[in-house]
Amino acid sequence: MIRIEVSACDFDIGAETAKVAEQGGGAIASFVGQVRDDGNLDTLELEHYPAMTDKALRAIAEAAQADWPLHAITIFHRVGKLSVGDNIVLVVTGSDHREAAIESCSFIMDRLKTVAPFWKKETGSDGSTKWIEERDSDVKASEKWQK
Amino acid sequence: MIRIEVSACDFDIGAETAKVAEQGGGAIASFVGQVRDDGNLDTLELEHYPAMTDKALRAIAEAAQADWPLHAITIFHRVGKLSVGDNIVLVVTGSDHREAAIESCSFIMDRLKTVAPFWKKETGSDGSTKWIEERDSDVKASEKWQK
Amino acid sequence: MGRSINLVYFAWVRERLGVEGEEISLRQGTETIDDVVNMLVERGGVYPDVLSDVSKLRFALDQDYATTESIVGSATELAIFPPVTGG
Amino acid sequence: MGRSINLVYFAWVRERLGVEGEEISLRQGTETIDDVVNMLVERGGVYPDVLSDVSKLRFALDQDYATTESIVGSATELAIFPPVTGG
Repeated sequence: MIRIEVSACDFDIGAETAKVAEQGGGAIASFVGQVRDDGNLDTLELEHYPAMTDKALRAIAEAAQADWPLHAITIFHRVGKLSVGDNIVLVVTGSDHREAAIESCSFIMDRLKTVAPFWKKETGSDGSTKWIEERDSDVKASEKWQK
Repeated sequence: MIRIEVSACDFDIGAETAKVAEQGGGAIASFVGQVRDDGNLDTLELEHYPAMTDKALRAIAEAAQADWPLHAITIFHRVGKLSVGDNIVLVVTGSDHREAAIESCSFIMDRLKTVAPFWKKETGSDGSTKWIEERDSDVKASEKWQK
Repeated sequence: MGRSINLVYFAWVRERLGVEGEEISLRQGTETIDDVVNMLVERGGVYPDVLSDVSKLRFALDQDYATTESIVGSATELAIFPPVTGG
Repeated sequence: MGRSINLVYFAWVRERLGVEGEEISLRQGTETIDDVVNMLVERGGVYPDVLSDVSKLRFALDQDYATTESIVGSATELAIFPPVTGG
């Protein structure tokens, strides 16, 4: 079962984890990404490409499902204006095996960072704005999964 | 911040994740292990060595803290009688970096499986009982972290 | 009959071009994304500034990633945006 | 004055020995965990059955893992149990 959600609203980690657990397996891995305080951040704005986002996230989930024995995958990504400490992204995977759950969760995050059509724009506490740039470490992390 | 809890009571994944997130970082990984239905299981009983358990879990958390830049670690392990679908174990790690959070969560689970003094006894639907045996795959998973 | 395509822009590409998207007629001989980008750059104005360095851009044809050499064919939407930074 | 040590048993070791633990006096010359196990095995009864194959057992001295060659020294608690299966 693949569940993809892109929303301006927050997610409930406990509820999302429970939904994945209901699909069986006994091994549930999750990752939550939040807006990190870099000391000078006021708000973070998440823009996306609505017509493509669901398709891109689903393709990542399907690739994970092809490579690991998973009962369920949830990818929840927020868009719009966020503040320090707000949730941005949640990935939950359920499997019979903890390695499969944890590895696929890591794979999904790495791929999401480099292929899902989201863009972050920071507004600093001084009012200045800046589009976040792609990081080499994210590109490398994503490439390591290529077969 | 290291939080270790061993309890007959259930844990709240959302609440535990939030506590780790409060310590900062923005990257929170978690793993939940539940009682898996093998088609013939009635109850699972978790025995432990109370005088040693906290010490052993704390040592695992401290080893993780030494190897990865972590803001917080929570390890929650249940004991006593459990049924299919019940939570057994929760590990949550918080870091600035998703790799550190996910890898350390995986490390803690692998080490926990082979060094934390817990023992599982299954009671089948026919009333027969059986102590679970150590699995080679768990031993190998734990050994791969040795430097 | 001339072919046309919907262009959609995101992030700083959108901000700097000052539009979210536009429909353009493709001139004869337009085959690749590169050809479309060259058409836009030749318009002058802000286009050369924003689109000349394609190494800083990513493309999607009908919501699938594509490269500058990809054939536009009968695609109806071409998205132009910077490398993604979600997650 | 004779030394003594608290033995604690877990899981099937506890079940098969029929006790959760016991305090025993160590005879002179007892140095390693192996020596303690041998003392217990020599008691007969269920002990040889449960404790003879030390490859199936794990040991902790004062709540730290130890091997059959570990020196008991002034430890006050020796735990004997099967490989752990938590998580």
